[in-house]
Amino acid sequence: MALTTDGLIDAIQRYADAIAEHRKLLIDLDRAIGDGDHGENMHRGFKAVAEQLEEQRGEQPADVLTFVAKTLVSKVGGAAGPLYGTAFLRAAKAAGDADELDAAGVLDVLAAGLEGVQQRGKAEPGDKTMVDAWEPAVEAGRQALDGGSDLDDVLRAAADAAAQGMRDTIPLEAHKGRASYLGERSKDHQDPGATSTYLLFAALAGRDVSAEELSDK
Amino acid sequence: MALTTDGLIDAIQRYADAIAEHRKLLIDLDRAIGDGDHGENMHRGFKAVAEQLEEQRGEQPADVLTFVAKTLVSKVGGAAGPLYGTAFLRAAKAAGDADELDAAGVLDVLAAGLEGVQQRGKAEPGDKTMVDAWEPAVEAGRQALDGGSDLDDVLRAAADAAAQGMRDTIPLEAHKGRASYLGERSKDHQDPGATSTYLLFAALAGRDVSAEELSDK
Amino acid sequence: MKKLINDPENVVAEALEGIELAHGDVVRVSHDPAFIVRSDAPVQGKVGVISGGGSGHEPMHGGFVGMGMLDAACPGAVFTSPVPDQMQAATAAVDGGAGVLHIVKNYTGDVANFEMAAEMAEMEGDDTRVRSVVIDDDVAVKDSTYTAGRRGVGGTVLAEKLCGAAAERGDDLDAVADLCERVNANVRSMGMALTPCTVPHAGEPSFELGDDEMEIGIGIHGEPGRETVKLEPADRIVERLLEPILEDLGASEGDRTLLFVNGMGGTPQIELYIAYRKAAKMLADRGIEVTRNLVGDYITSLEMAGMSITLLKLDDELLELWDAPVRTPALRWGV
Amino acid sequence: MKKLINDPENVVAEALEGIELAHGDVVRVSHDPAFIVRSDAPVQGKVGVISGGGSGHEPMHGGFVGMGMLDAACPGAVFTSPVPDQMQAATAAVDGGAGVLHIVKNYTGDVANFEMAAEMAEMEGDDTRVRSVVIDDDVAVKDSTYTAGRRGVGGTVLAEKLCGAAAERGDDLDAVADLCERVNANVRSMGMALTPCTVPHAGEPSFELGDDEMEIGIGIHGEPGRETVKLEPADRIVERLLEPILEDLGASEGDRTLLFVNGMGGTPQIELYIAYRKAAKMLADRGIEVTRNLVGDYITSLEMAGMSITLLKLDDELLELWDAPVRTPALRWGV
Ligand SMILES: Nc1ncnc2c1ncn2[C@@H]1O[C@H](COP(=O)(O)OP(=O)(O)O)[C@@H](O)[C@H]1O
Ligand SMILES: Nc1ncnc2c1ncn2[C@@H]1O[C@H](COP(=O)(O)OP(=O)(O)O)[C@@H](O)[C@H]1O
Ligand SMILES: [Mg+2]
Ligand SMILES: [Mg+2]
Ligand SMILES: [Mg+2]
Ligand SMILES: [Mg+2]
Repeated sequence: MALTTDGLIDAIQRYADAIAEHRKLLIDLDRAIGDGDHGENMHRGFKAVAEQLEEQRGEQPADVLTFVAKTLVSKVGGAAGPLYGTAFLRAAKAAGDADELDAAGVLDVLAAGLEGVQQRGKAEPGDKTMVDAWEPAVEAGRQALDGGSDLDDVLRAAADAAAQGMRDTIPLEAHKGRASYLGERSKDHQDPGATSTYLLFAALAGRDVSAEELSDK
Repeated sequence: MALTTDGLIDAIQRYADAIAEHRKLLIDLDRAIGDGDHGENMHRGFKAVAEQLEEQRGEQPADVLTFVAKTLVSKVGGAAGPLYGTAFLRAAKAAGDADELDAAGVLDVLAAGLEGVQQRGKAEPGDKTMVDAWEPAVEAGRQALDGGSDLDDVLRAAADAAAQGMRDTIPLEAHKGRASYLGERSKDHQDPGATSTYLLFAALAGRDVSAEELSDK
Repeated sequence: MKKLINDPENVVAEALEGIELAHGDVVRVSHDPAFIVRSDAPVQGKVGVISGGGSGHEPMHGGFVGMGMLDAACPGAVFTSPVPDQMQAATAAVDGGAGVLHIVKNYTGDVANFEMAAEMAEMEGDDTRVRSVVIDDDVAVKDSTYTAGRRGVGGTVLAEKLCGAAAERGDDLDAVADLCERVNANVRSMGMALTPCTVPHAGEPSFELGDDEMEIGIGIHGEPGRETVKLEPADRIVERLLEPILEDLGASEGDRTLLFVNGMGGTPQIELYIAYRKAAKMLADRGIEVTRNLVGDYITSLEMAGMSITLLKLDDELLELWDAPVRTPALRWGV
Repeated sequence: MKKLINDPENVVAEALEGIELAHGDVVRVSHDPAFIVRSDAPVQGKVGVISGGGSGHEPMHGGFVGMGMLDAACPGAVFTSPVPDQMQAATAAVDGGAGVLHIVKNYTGDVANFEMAAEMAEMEGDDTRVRSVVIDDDVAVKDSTYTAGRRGVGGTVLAEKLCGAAAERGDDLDAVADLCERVNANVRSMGMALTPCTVPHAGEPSFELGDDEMEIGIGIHGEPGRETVKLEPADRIVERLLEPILEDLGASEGDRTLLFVNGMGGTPQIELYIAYRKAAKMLADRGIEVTRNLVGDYITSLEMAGMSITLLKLDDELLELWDAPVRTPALRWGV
């Protein structure tokens, strides 16, 4: 099994739906330790993506990823826009001119995305950012791949690790992003960006996520 | 029995105390149909009066009334300042150079005060202003006097009528003052100025008034 | 009650100290009796223009003292008109020999205190010529001789600017006072509130309002309005305010106007511009030209959220006076 | 949520329409990508100065576009930094051949988006010279390379005025950018809130606060502060803000300063002057001269009640640049 353009488009559509569904929850997480716009930002971006997503069928995966990147960069703003935008740009580069991506190819794409986020945002694991979901996801995917798993299992492993990484942000004190201004007070809250990153990996794994699973309450 | 300078000073002190005690209640009445300052305005004025009131002992009643008038005019502001200020000014004029006032003299002084309020404010009975307490008080005092009552009874009759006049403002629609801006919505509230006027007549009659008696609740 | 104050008793006095410290280049402050006066007063041979009213409406009036606008302003306690002593002293301080105009907002207290100031001055044999003009531009209140009449609201700001400019160019007292009456005849306002405000010494909000309600037809003293209605989109609210203004003012196609969208104190500027946009469009639709405008917090009710709209019909002279240089803490151009 | 808006989605777009209608004499508005640009841009031979950031801080930045200050401003969604397309387009619109300075407030999003704009311009072979200066003046946040660093707050307003004046007098790009860094090195700020604010698309207050509590060390995005403490008198609150500023800035006897007391949007002006009074006294006690000042709402958080204090050390050049003529919707003098 491999990830085709159609499969990629379906996953992105699933992600856009998840963002729309959980917009308010992401806003509330961001109200607690940020400025209350993460859900709105992501929703603005992925609504714009969804509007032209179908037109991308027939293109290569890299083209789809580039389209998503450019749309995010020009619609989202805030921290999330450049971070996810750069992630998708790097992912597109990693996808090269392949018509479809096997498990190793998908993992390269995801790792490139993480690299993009880190290069743009300079955050390390433990800083209480989206990196805390993204990094363990790529790591778990890599281990699954190395252990001989197929694409579905690799993506499942990545999504599980992203979920865990998201939850693990709760006790952390933020060192990057807006939450860092709160110092100690940023503890005991789940990072909104880590939450939207888990939703991304969940969408790639074909998984629908409930509000209960996302909430830090 | 007659009203001496000392008796007048005691009554004014009693009034100043009553205003201090019911400051918040007058504010709340004014918040409902005005701008919430009547209690503060009156308190500012009568606090200043009380501070120099004792110095007036030995003067004539007219001097005491003039002192009160000038203090109110220069401390109170708002509608109440010129209205009560003019009332006391006229009252002083009516007191002439008498050393003490008998029942008829007191009634002339009170009637002159009412005249001052009306000349300054152009309000008629029924307009939902302090005139609605002041006018029946003078009227009832006049009837008591005509019926042969002594000063105490004249002042008691006046205070009773002022209380009734105050309560009778509740159903009225205001036609003067700030409450008139509310039109119909000014109904079902007791006029703050009528309330402070009742307190004045109560103080003259040597009467302490409870919050329950003043409240329109 | 949440306020950046020390003691409710000292709010006005301490704010005056702050104004004195911040704007010593433009104004001087007298503390007892309290008034703010332009630093070069009295200006010899110029008509003095003064105003006054309760505090809590800042920048009005103190923020409008300076070259080309007011010569002095008398601040009362919060929402309480000042006392005659202040007006008398301010009048004396700005009297440059050409007389003094009192611009008075139409409230029982303001009118009565200015009236008493004039009477007292007369009794004391003061021979300064004073004319008083009462501003009553609020169409939310029915005008009638049997009531207190219309309130003076946003139009006051415009009258102060225009009369200040006329005095500055050398008009005599009657000319400046007549101009003030002309401005008052050509200006109408109406306001609304999303929230009440809290007078420091009262300590509680001036009225109660549901989460989905607003007050239409408010004044500037935190009093409730003519009616409480359900919250509506900004565009509809603007219609509710501007339509009665247009009707009462009799503005029609081809008229030139000054459109003034005023914040009540707690309204984000972004919202005022949304309202301005709708008001400007309504006027454009009717062929009425918005020749000048003013958008911002100029006559406020403490921290109240809400706005008022004021429309002034302009002619060549008013336009010239509006554009004339002004230098006050709150309004400044041409210098 | 009570706001004078039509639809949370259209808040910024409709406000831009309003600004365009109200200030067409000073600025033009591009709607897609959204930016406000001075009406005579590009000014040939002059360094262009642009800034941008989330909306909800009005008048910053759009209200500062005009002669002597910004050439253009890019408004993002409420509290969300604008996108690179806006910055690229604004940069192109103000490029008069002498290069363009980007004044960026230090937030992850603002910095990253301006960075991407520069990268994209480079990739597209655009040869406009651009320099970026990041403002980070908020002493409530500890400065460290391991964190996001200090926020850019009130100092930004002053930097925009001073750099705009330098560009206007003909300084080249490096001179204007170096000046911007110098301003940033000499300015410090700190803020506090009495109430939260409500972002239109969030619909709920940005944080919860007891009736007797306040937030100390807030930024300008409605985020909670460093700590929640019990409400105190204004004078004590001013001490809480100004003392860390003085310590961090190392201001001492004989220094000349600009004292800027800023309202967060819902603070009555009367309260700002009470605070200004205390701040000015504290500086006088330390022998620090307040040579210039600014009091009012210039960098806000929607309708939040609260204030920030900003102190800038002045020298002769900064003083001259501060006094230079400016003509924008929100700041105007000398013209
Ligand atoms: N330097 C960074 N590196 C990685 N992620 C970051 C960084 N800064 C912020 N983020 C992420 O961005 C999220 C906030 O995004 P968003 O609310 O859309 O932007 P803003 O903070 O500008 O309002 C945070 O929850 C965090 O996960
Ligand atoms: N024209 C008037 N004639 C008589 N009394 C009046 C008039 N206008 C107002 N008042 C009285 O003044 C009272 C309000 O006084 P106050 O609150 O001190 O002044 P303000 O209305 O200026 O805030 C009203 O309750 C009313 O009784
Ligand atoms: Mg955010
Ligand atoms: Mg009152
Ligand atoms: Mg009053
Ligand atoms: Mg944001």
